Amino acid sequence: MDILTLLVVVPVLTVIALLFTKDLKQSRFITMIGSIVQLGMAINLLFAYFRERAVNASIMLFTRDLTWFESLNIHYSIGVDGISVALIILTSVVVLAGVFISWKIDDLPKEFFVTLVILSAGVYGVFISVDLFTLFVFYEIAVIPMYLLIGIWGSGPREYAAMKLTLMLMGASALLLIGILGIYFNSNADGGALTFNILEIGKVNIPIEAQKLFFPFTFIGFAVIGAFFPFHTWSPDGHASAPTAVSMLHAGVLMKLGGYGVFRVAMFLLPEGAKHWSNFFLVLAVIGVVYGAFAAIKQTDLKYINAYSSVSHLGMVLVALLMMNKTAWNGAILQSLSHGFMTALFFALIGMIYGRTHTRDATKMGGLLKTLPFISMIYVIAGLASLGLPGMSGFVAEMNIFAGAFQHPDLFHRIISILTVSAIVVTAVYILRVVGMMLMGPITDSHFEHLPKDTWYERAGIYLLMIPIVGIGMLPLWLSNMIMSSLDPFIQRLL
Amino acid sequence: MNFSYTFLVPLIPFAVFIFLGFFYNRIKENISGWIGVAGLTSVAVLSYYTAIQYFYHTPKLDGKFQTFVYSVNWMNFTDTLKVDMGVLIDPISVMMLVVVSTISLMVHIYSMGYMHGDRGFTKFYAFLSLFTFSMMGLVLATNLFQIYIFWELVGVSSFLLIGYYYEKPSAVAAAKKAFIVTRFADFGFLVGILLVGYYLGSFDFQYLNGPEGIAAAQKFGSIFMGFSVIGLALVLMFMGGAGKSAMFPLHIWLPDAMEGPTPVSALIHAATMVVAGVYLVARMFPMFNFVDHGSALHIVAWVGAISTLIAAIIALTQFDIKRVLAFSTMSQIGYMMLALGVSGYDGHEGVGYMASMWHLFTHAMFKGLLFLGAGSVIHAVHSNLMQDMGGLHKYMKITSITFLIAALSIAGFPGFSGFFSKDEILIATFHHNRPIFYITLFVAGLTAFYMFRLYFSIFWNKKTHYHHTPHESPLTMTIPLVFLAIMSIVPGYFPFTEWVTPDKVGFHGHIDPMMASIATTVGVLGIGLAYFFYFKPTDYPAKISAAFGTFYVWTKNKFYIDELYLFVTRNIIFKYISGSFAWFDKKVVDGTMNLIGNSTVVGSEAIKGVQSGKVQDYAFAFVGGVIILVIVVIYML
Amino acid sequence: MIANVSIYEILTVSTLLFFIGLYGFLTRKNLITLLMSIELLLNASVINFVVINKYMFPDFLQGVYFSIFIIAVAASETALAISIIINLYRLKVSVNVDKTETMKY
Amino acid sequence: MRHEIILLVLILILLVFEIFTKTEQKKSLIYLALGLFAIHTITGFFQTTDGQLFGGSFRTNPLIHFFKNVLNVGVLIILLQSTDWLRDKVAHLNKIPEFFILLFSSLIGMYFMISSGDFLMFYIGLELSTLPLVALVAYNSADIKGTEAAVKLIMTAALASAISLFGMTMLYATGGSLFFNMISYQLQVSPLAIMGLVFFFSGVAFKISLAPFHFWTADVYEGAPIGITSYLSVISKGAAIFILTTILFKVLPVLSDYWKYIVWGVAVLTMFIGNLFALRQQNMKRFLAFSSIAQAGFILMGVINGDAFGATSIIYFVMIYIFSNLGAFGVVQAISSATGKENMDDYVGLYRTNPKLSLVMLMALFSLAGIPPVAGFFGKFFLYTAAAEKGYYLLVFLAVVNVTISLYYYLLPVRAMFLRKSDDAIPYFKSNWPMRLGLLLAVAGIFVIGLYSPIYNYIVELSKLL
Repeated sequence: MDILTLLVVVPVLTVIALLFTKDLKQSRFITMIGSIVQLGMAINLLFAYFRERAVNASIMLFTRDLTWFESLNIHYSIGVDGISVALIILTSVVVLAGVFISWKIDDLPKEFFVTLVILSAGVYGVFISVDLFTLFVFYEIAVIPMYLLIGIWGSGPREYAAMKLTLMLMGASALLLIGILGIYFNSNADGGALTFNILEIGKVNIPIEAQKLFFPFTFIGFAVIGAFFPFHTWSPDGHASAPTAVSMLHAGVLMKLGGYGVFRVAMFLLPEGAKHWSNFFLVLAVIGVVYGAFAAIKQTDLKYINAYSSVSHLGMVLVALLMMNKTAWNGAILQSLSHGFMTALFFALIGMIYGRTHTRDATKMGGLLKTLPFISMIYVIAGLASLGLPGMSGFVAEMNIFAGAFQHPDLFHRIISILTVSAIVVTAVYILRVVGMMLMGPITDSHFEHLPKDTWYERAGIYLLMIPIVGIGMLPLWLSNMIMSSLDPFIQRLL
Repeated sequence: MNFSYTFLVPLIPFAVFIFLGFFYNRIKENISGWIGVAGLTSVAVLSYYTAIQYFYHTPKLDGKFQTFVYSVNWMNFTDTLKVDMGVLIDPISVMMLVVVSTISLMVHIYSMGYMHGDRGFTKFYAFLSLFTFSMMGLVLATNLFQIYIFWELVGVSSFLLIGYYYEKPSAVAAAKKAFIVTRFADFGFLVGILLVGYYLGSFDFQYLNGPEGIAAAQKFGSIFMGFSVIGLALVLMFMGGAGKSAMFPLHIWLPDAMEGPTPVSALIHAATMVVAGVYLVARMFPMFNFVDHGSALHIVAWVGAISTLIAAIIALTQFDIKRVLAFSTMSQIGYMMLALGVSGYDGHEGVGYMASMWHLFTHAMFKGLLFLGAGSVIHAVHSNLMQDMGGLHKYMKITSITFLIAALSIAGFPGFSGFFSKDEILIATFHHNRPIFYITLFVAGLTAFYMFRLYFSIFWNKKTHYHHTPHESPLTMTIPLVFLAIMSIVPGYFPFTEWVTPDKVGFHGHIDPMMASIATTVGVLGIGLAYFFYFKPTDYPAKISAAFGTFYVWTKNKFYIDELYLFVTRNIIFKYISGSFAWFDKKVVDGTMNLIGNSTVVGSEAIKGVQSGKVQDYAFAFVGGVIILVIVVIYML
Repeated sequence: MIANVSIYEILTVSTLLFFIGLYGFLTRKNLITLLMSIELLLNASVINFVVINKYMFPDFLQGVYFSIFIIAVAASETALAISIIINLYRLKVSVNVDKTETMKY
Repeated sequence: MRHEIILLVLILILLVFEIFTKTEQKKSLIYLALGLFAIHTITGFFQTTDGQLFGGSFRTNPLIHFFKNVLNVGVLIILLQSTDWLRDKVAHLNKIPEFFILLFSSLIGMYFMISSGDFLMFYIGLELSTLPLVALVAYNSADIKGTEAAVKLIMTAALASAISLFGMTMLYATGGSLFFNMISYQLQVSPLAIMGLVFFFSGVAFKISLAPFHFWTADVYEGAPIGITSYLSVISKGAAIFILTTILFKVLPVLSDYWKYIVWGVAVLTMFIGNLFALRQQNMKRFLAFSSIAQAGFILMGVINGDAFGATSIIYFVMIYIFSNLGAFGVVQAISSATGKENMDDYVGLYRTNPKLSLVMLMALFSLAGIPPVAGFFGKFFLYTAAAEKGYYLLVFLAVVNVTISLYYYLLPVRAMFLRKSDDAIPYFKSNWPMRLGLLLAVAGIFVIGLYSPIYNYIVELSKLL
């Protein structure tokens, strides 16, 4: 069994093991073991990648190819480059942290963890797929469990939120399907067989008209899950209703599929289409950036604030991708990573705070720094990371994005870039607003005086997420080198 | 000569920060205090050693001070555009090393007394170390991007320290204000940096300020009001500087920042961080000077002049002693700015630059002293307001005397350090820009007046009786006062003209007797007036203020600039912009999505009647379908 | 082959039959009548088959066979339908088509 | 021919036993019939000779053979799932053997229909498969709903067959023969031929229940016993689709320009009608009825492809559809025969009392909605591919829009079973082994057919023989 397939197999084994568990204790233990193994394998994969990359210059490493549906030339074909490796590590970390955070899930624990693990399996699958069909299958596997996760274990208007989220994402993936079919049936433009293999199609010059026609489908199909501006409304409601671990996983990992897919599929396979449409989508994306930030100012529910800030941050990812140069792309990937860790941390903290104060309304809280020093301090740090404080991952990512954006001298791109940069100010506003309201100031409510202290598993989850944030922020070079080295094929095809 | 050990200068405080940060709830207070002081002492020693080595024992390269750069690659934007982390040793950075380490050390010692018994003591020292680390990194930065990085870090540490008393809403508000205003300024700064990075392809000071960098920068044609792209970029950078240095109109955060503990005000908001803007302009001075024939410098000069004037005027009317000091800081920084603004590059032309740096040095010392003194006073009487003070001289001699020394120094009384630096500034302005010269002179008088208004009404004036008699502060607080008192005299006799000049060559400075006499008379005038008004309780102040009427009211309310900002943010940005965005999101965007969803449901309700349950309707539909299909297929195709 | 009767007349008749049947099926209320109209429809087809066979492709008897089968099937169909209608009558004491409208929407 | 003969023998055996068993022992006949039919199903998989009979009006080949086996498996599952109902609910009617006899004879009709080589055999098969079903729909003669359903079925079915007969006459007139292979190269494009096509098509469309020929579906499904409903929804539909594909592809390729338009329009109409009506159904049988209409609309995307690939995807999807639908109907059957409840509201909180059943339902619904990893996804995907191959992207787009709509209502039962809690949820019950075996088979099919690609490759090979 090769190193990549294991990434999908281990979750499946975990699920099987979970089926035999009796109660919360056993199931969470099993899941924890599974996720730790997963994390170990991810890190091992990282080092293996460096070793392999040293001797092997091909685009994808550890490739494996099994014929699946022969007549349609559908393969189970996998492989990773620097980008996917980075995102795989993100996933494994967030999943493990999520397990820690949902240590005390009371209702149907077994089912909860099963669904969670299935979701993670889907995500891993997407990141290792080289075949469009496989990718699409895994993508849907990753999306659909959200319905149950939010619907069963959620809070507030969970049924509405779950249904909305599922329908919007599945509707998007339906569009995506058309895009994929369009790509598939044009993949023999240079003669040769029809194929779903991304690398194969990457060599083909699909007719311009077809590219122009199918790029929007593919782009939107993926971008919706990346909270792309007009189609982002599933995310605030979804996050607000989802249980903590699910919000973490969803905002931290699942939403990254959007940027990843846009880059790996839409832009890489349809370069001409991308060029033709880039300005249009660039405008929408930058609207998302500014709009999300401004909308976040007005929110009072912590999860809503975070959801909108996600809209803004992931809008930056799309902007960067559409900026069409190496620096910006590097920034986009870094931003995906850093936002993943950061927002996961945020949701984890929100969950902890909610679990203690039983409210998520920032206006109702105050002076938590006094009663929950550790959690509040981490919250401040997370906030600073999210507003791009140097030394945190967010800064590195945003700076790459901005530097890339500024490589376009023309006025249109200048304006877009400056608007994007302006988001850092607004971000500061809404982050500090919350910090000031909720953590600082006098204690508003007498029963905030004595809140339960942070427990070991909470701290474990927090540290797990803090380490990469600070690590990337302090020493970005190795990571950005790893990503940059994987960007060459994209550069050859798109620039 | 090898200065690579200066890496330690930022790293030691960082180590201290990490240590204290991790064990903040496990260490006893005086332990952490001593750790901080020890760390800072070593830093100070290193800095002094570096300064002596650099200025005395380093051979000059064809008459110029050499520049030493030690750096490691930190991040690459492109294959050419790299970001390094490192240390750059040249006259101004060495000078700043001395300033920062001195003040920081003093504040560390002072705080052991001042913050004694505070429950966040360790946290306080952790933040102080964090700040020192960031400031040192800023000072030693080898490139624009490193400066920006530490620029942000000092901003954050200042946020943390202003909001140190986080249970006081006013403190929280002040912290937020400080951070957001500077953040807004940094937005300009960042854009400027990115523009420079894109057009000149490097962030590195050595390249940018070197001949080929200048040459590259001068190639760009004017695109906007006589500014080239680079010129605009410089202006934007100056915007960042203005934000940090509380220049008009971005100064509003500084007075509120006084909500922080007094040592913090002394360290950050008087001596070090607020002069970062000046330092930035000085750092990029060749660029500022040569690009677009220094058009950017004019802006610098005028912004400085306006700020110094406004600040001085406002300072006249404030009663909170820390606010008075804050405005005086703003006004003094305005001095430095305008001095830079009027400066030229080589030889004696660079006197403005030299003066500005010199004033930065001296000002750091005496303003630090003033704040620490004020702190000591507040410590004694537990109030910030002049009205609650008076006659303190007989209770706290040391504080009083040191305070007097500082006041004389800032008033430019001959013999004190402030006199020399201010004198140079006057010379510079006199030679290059008359209007500004007059402003400067006027402000010199105002400074002397409000300073002694402050001094007299704290230490002399009426005999307030205190319900518990104030007493002199403990040794940990007085020692720094004394040391700084010395430091606010001695630097006047440093050969700054030899050391710190734009072209690094150095010239022989001399006191211009005419200028000196003018300045002195103005200063003495101010002092005398203040003595006349405030040495004993009189009703002149009331009369004067009454005479000025509305102007006085406006001044007292800082010309309502805060209110203006508040109106813009609260009522325009928050209420209308973001409010409408939120509404739009809920109603329009989300509404559309829901509409699509509901429309299907409604549609299914609407057509349910078709399934009527009547066999014959079904049959009719059947036959109709057949016939329609036939017609369509045969005739329409 | 019937002398001086062309295929068209007969086809017209069958077509008429067909549409009469349709009309009856769509308008009548009594289930039995509906059945009768079905018979008309079937008979139209029967005539068609026979005629087409005779006039156009006389060398095979496919159409004729077919018509015989149709008649047979029609008979069984009717039988079944009648039985069910009787059942309905047993339950509802009516053989009107509008007694079968409980399930709708 | 073996299938038909064995099944006939089976029927005879049952008749004989029916005569010679006492009333109280009739129940044992259930297991006898089950056993016999299981044997029949197994023997069906053995190698057999291909060829023609009656001068080509009856033909068989591996594909047809395979498809008959698929139908057999489906029927077997249905029988397994109906045993509880037969034994407990309707034993008093004292006509258990009739159930099997009628069902089997209808199945024989299907056999004849799908292996018909000319319109005569096709027509006989059609009627033979329909008429017993009418009787079965009215199986419970005391049930007014059943009778009403039967009336509706017989009336509309008779009309449909009459109309398509009329179409056949036209095709006969233009094609000059009733044999498919003769017609396929004698037929010329002419208005009469097109009319014939449309008339004939409507008849088959009625069995597949394509809009606007679908109206009987919902009412009949609701009224009929669940076993029969599932039979109608999978077996007869599947057979009809198969024969429609054969005739359109092999017999009337000349008219393909025309029937492609028809299929396009009908497909879109069917999808929308089915989905929009399914949205607001409460009765699970009715709900599944409309969902099956929508599914039929999807299948037409394979028909419009018009090539072997289209046939492949159709057959593959029909297989999957049979298993998925039987999974869903099985659960409905189980619950209804245990508690008599058939409404969605009764399913609230089912997962917490009967987790296994709910999971089966979940799998079945996901498969119907086309969500991986269950088979439905693959089936749908290949249907899209089939349509897209010929460039019908607009059709695919409308289809995916409909998939999104359908996802909504497929999630409604899931919501009821999993998301909601209820104090008066259906209490835990345990069906006996045939039911559980039936559900197990269905779920196994749902999983295996999708992920285990050799099955698909096998169908690819077969469908060349269409």
